[in-house]
Amino acid sequence: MLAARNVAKAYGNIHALKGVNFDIHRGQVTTLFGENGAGKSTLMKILSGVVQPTSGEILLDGDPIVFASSSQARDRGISIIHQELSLAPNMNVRDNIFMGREIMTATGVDFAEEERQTRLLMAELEEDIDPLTPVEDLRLGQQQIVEIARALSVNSRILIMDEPTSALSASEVEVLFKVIRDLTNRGVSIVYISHHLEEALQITNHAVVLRDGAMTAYAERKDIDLEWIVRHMVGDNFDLGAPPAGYEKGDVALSIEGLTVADPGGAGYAVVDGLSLAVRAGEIVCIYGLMGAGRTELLETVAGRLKASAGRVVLKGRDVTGQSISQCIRDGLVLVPEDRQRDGLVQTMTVGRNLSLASLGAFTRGLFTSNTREAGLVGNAIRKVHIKTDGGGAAIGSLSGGNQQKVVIGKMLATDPDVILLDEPSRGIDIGAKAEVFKLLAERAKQGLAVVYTTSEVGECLSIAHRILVMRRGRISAEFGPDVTKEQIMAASGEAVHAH
Amino acid sequence: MSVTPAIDTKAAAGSGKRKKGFVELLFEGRAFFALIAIVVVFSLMSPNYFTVSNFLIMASHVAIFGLLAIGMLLVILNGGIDLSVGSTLGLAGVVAGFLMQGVTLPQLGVILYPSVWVVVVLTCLLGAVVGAVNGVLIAYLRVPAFVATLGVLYVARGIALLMTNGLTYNNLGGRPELGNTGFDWLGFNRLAGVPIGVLVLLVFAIICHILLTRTAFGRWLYASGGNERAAELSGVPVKRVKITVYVLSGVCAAVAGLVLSSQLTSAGPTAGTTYELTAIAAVVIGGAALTGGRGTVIGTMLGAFVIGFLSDGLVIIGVSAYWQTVFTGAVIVTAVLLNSIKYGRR
Amino acid sequence: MSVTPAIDTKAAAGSGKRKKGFVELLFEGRAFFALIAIVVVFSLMSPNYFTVSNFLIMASHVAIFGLLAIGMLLVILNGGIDLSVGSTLGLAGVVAGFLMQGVTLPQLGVILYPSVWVVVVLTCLLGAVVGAVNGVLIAYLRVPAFVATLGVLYVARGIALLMTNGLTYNNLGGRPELGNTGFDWLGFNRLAGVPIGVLVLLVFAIICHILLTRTAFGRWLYASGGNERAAELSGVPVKRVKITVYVLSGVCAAVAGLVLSSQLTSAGPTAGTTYELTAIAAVVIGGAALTGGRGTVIGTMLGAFVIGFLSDGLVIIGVSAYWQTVFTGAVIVTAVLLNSIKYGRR
Amino acid sequence: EGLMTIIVNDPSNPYWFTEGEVAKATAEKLGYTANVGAHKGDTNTESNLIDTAITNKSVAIILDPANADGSVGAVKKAVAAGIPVILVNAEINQEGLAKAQLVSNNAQGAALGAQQWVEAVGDKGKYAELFGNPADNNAATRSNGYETVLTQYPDLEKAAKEVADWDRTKGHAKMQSMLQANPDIIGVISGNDEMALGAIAALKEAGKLEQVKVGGFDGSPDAVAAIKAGELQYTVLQPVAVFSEEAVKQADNVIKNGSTGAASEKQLFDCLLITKDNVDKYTAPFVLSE
Ligand SMILES: Nc1ncnc2c1ncn2[C@@H]1O[C@H](COP(=O)(O)OP(=O)(O)OP(=O)(O)O)[C@@H](O)[C@H]1O
Ligand SMILES: Nc1ncnc2c1ncn2[C@@H]1O[C@H](COP(=O)(O)OP(=O)(O)OP(=O)(O)O)[C@@H](O)[C@H]1O
Ligand SMILES: O[C@@H]1[C@H](O)[C@H](O)CO[C@H]1O
Ligand SMILES: [Mg+2]
Ligand SMILES: [Mg+2]
Repeated sequence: MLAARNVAKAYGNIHALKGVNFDIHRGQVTTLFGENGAGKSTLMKILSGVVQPTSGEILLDGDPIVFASSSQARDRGISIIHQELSLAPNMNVRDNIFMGREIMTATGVDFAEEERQTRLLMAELEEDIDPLTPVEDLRLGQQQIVEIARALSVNSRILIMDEPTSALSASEVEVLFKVIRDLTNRGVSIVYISHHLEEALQITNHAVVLRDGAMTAYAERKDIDLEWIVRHMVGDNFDLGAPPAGYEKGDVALSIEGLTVADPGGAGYAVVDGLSLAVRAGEIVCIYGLMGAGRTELLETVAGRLKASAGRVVLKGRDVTGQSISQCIRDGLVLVPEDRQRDGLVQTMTVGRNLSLASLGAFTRGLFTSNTREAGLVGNAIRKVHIKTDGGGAAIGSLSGGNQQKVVIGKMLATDPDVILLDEPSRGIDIGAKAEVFKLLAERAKQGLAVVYTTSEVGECLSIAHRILVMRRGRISAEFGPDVTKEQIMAASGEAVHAH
Repeated sequence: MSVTPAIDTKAAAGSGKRKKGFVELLFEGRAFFALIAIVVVFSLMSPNYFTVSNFLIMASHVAIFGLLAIGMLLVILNGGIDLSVGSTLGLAGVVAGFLMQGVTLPQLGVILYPSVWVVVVLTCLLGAVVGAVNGVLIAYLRVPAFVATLGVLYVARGIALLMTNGLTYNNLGGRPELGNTGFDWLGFNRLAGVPIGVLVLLVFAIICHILLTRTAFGRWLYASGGNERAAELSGVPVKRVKITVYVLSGVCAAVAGLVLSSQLTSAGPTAGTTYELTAIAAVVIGGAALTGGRGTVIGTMLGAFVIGFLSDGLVIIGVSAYWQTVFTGAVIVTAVLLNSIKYGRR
Repeated sequence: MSVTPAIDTKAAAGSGKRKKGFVELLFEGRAFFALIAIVVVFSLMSPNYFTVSNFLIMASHVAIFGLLAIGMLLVILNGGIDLSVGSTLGLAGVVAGFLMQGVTLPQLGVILYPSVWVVVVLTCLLGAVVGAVNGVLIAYLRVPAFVATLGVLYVARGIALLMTNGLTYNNLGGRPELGNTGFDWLGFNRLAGVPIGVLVLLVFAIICHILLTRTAFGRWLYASGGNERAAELSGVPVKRVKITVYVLSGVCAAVAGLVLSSQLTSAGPTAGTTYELTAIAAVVIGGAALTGGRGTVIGTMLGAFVIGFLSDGLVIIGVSAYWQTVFTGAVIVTAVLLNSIKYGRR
Repeated sequence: EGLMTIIVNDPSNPYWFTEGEVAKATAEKLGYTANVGAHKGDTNTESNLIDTAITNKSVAIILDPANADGSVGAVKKAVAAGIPVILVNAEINQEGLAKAQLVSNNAQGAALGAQQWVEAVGDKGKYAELFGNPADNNAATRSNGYETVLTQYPDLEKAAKEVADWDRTKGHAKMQSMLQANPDIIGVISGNDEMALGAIAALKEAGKLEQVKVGGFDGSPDAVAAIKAGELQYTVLQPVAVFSEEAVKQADNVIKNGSTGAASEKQLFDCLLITKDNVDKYTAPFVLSE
């Protein structure tokens, strides 16, 4: 139906795409795999009219076509869910869904009809979101649902989904897949991008692998498995690693005692409810939970951003409850936040300045910062965290999503912490990058770093963690060793175990 | 500029629940309590304050700033700012005055006396042109709004001065034999006891309220002010929206210029100097966020009334001009502050 | 307000490559070419323009706006705005004038004549206090910067008027027998032929440049202006940074007030009215983004010089006051526009 | 002959506009080139304009000072640079700097106006006053002049006084509010014509122009038209056209002979009353032919 022929795209010196051919088949799901920065999002933006290719052409039903804008593409039946959320936070769900294609009557916008359709969409997605809620009051995952609902509401022939599930819970993903199957049955074509490889394998009919802006492999579902994807993506087959061993864990580095956090929205219940946890130096702890389990609030409270209503946080034997974020960082307790765009990166600063932001003290002598020392620190961070960039001076916006995430992690690791808390560190990064991040964490753990990370992907629990905690409604509902099964974890989280 | 999300969320009728009544909307406006307080305090201090005739006069003063503030609200919802409105007001008055004196066409040897309605239309057109200049500079030439409109502030003022050579046009009344009477009607007459200027403000406020809450354009404006990229990707013609708001702001300023010069029955080139700050203050006191996407017409009107009722009240109770300055500042801050406290911190 | 990302990325030395030389920095400033053009045009039009003495005089005029602009740059880098600087300038001058007249302590029955340095320090302190009020309102009470500083604009001006009852302090020279001479030294004397005001500007610009490029505070400021949440999570004390920039802006305004009143050997309560707009224009012409996080001292200085050299040049060639207004507006827009064209569209 | 720099306050007020135009025309007639600058009441702008006059090697400066105290420094600077300065319209509070200070006799004019005002309004009832920009000495001088005359009538009560900064729009708004507080006033006395014209518009709108009589000050063309229309009772003409011309002539004298030729530095020019009786003698802006 829709096809790209020899499409190339360059951003200045960066060749994001180097002559790619890509076909979309009617009523089928085509999945696009590739490392961070491979060019997946770029290709999709070209197919949906958001950006124009530097060379090559787009064929719609066999005829060459040029989309000047995304609304033109939408009018021809192509819609897209963007990787980075594109919602207006000041408007409600209904208005976001019908943004730019309001339903009109003689007397103005037909809000009643829009609201009715929004309710239907929410019902279809089995999500209990009121159409009149302002989008900024929604959790990230719910915002992603809204984004999906908007794309669905167009009734397009071709639906492109660029990492639609990065913030969704397993049950939400399950609903989405049901919807996708429905759509394909009705003849709608889907392009699907995800770094959750196993998940994607559940629904795909075809797989395409991109690597460094070129297509490296194409196959039908029957011919592919996880190993095949990973091999073509990164040229190697590897897993997310195993818990590091062969060293003595140290004393308790971080101890959380009876921590309670009131809901910041003021709803009255506790998002973190009398939770206790001790982590030893060199230990890696994974916290699994569904969205809304309270993981973000837990980590943000420990790191000094939110105020606890009860309980203590003890760092290396010292009570640090209620300390400021900067004091925590100085004491060796750091947080890598969940939402890198909003909380992680300063878009107006370069890669290097972002990396050095949390460790200014390390290269300040007296009153002044030292450029050479800073360059050393930045160079080190880029190397250690494997950031794909042409140097510390590059603009942060020129990095792919995954590499931006690595900058946020690299920034906190550069402070040389004793305890690092990572909130969904693998969100939106490719399997290679994920493995690198985990390897890095494992190495640092061996040197005595205490690591706590959260994840919504069960597979990631079973990688480097020595201990796996499951969080549910603000409490720890279960604790496992590394030999647990996925099903056990999911059962403890309150999630229905679905057949894979 | 900093915003206070907790509040704005609730104040933004643009994204609002449908079943909110007018009273609720009032209460949500930042400025409502400040306005009540002002009316109560001054009514206690002077027996002349709480009278229908005083409210009507004060409302006719508010009309000028209110019209500017409506245009400013649209621009601010878009995430922009329009510093040129005061100058546009002055230029519009001068151009109206010029047209009322008769336009000499030397080639034809005739003097045309356009009728008042023609003058009104041409003046609004002028406002639209000034706004379009702002809009093109900002949307297409990507000059930051602050700079573009600051430049136009100076240029429009300079043109007004050059046109009149610094002098003021008098005699805007027109003459019956020329068929161009009626200009002072706008400023002098009353319908059912209400000054025409106030009615003009009311009409503009209602139109703008409907525009924002009932039309696709209103949605587009809130969307592009809230997240321009997202709006563009959704097919909102963001550039067109941007130009339109500046054009509308220019038209509002031109109408304010017409009302003001008909109230004074004269048009001077320096009219409206620094009014832009007052208009912005009204919009912000009314709960709009300077970052765009949040704000309502009702809030803005309340903001304009807070400023107008305060400054007139201070005159009525006879406070010295210097204290008037101090109070104005204090009330601007307090009106916004009270509100933060009311809704609590996030 | 709209920004032009493609440009700002390159113009922002704050986030820049490390090995950029001074000349390169100059070229990256938006205003450099505008400044060259202005100097060339006026030099061709008047023989008196391109002389050392004129450049020094013009520079001493720029000093006032330049000092305000430096403070404003810090605030704008933080994503804020400070409308109160003009009023603070006026208030600072008046307070300095008041102190120079001698402070009567009625209980003790003595009149204290503080020496000039004490006056300077106290005046700077006053500027800091005004800035701190802004800062607390904005950082802790979460009043939007535009509103808070607009309120303080009125309050500070009102206080200055109340203090002097509208009149102007004269005789700031002090008297040798009271040991408080030397105030006019700031405004009248020269070191190596350079007016003291220019040297003060130079010192402030250098300190501020170092502050921004070489200290942790500078990094904090760029970071919190670029993304406050991210900065906070990286351990930046964002509230402290915010208050500090308003305090520094207040101090800069106070120093500008001192320089101005010593240049004029008098201090009036209306000094500095509307100077905030000029200061903001200088910062924006100098390439800073009003959304925060982007801008340099060199750019801001170029912006201030563009405005100052232009307005003095227009006077020197004898352009009428009305045309001066038009040209000022046109140049402000063109300076920013040229730059957009230079770096091309995205 | 050289450049004569003329600095006026704000040419958007017809008064200052005439001041600048007359001075310029006179200077050009005497063979000088002339630049007209405007400081708009800001002493800093004024000081900058003086600096440029020095840069431009002006042979003389005609200055309408921005502030009686605040302009002293700027005049000193010009004098130090060897340029003769002639002040017009407003004074500075220091003698011996400027070669001459030519101003209208504001005290005399105010007394003249106040007497005429009593004649038009009567000597019994409440009245309101519009006050000019407080930074300008003339505002207080005129107000004091009014006060001196009007306090002689014990039955006249000043019910309100508002600052309207010489501005018509402000005069209009302040008048409307004062009317609310004092609906029973019978007269308005204004520091200048612009504010008076604003008050007239407000009174007209309130339908009270019959009841409330207004008096102005300046003798501006608009005020004269209002007198003809019967809306303004009188205005006090400041002979700005006369003393502007005289100022340039004295500057010319200083350049050519080293002295102004006048007896003293301060020279007061008496103001003239314009009422509907002599309004026909108003032949040009700010000129009343005797
Ligand atoms: N606007 C842009 N300007 C410059 N370079 C860009 C731009 N957008 C993308 N790139 C570059 O193009 C390349 C491809 O990016 P793209 O976002 O398509 O990767 P991706 O495969 O979607 O990665 P991810 O899995 O991390 O989302 C990257 O190197 C990226 O840095
Ligand atoms: N017991 C509860 N009842 C209702 N809502 C809850 C409850 N607990 C949490 N929530 C909601 O979920 C939010 C907490 O989500 P949080 O981000 O802390 O979870 P998380 O485990 O980090 O999930 P994720 O990061 O995957 O979104 C709260 O703001 C609240 O709105
Ligand atoms: O004397 C003049 C005139 O009255 C003018 O109208 C305002 O300023 C004063 O100085
Ligand atoms: Mg991508
Ligand atoms: Mg979370």
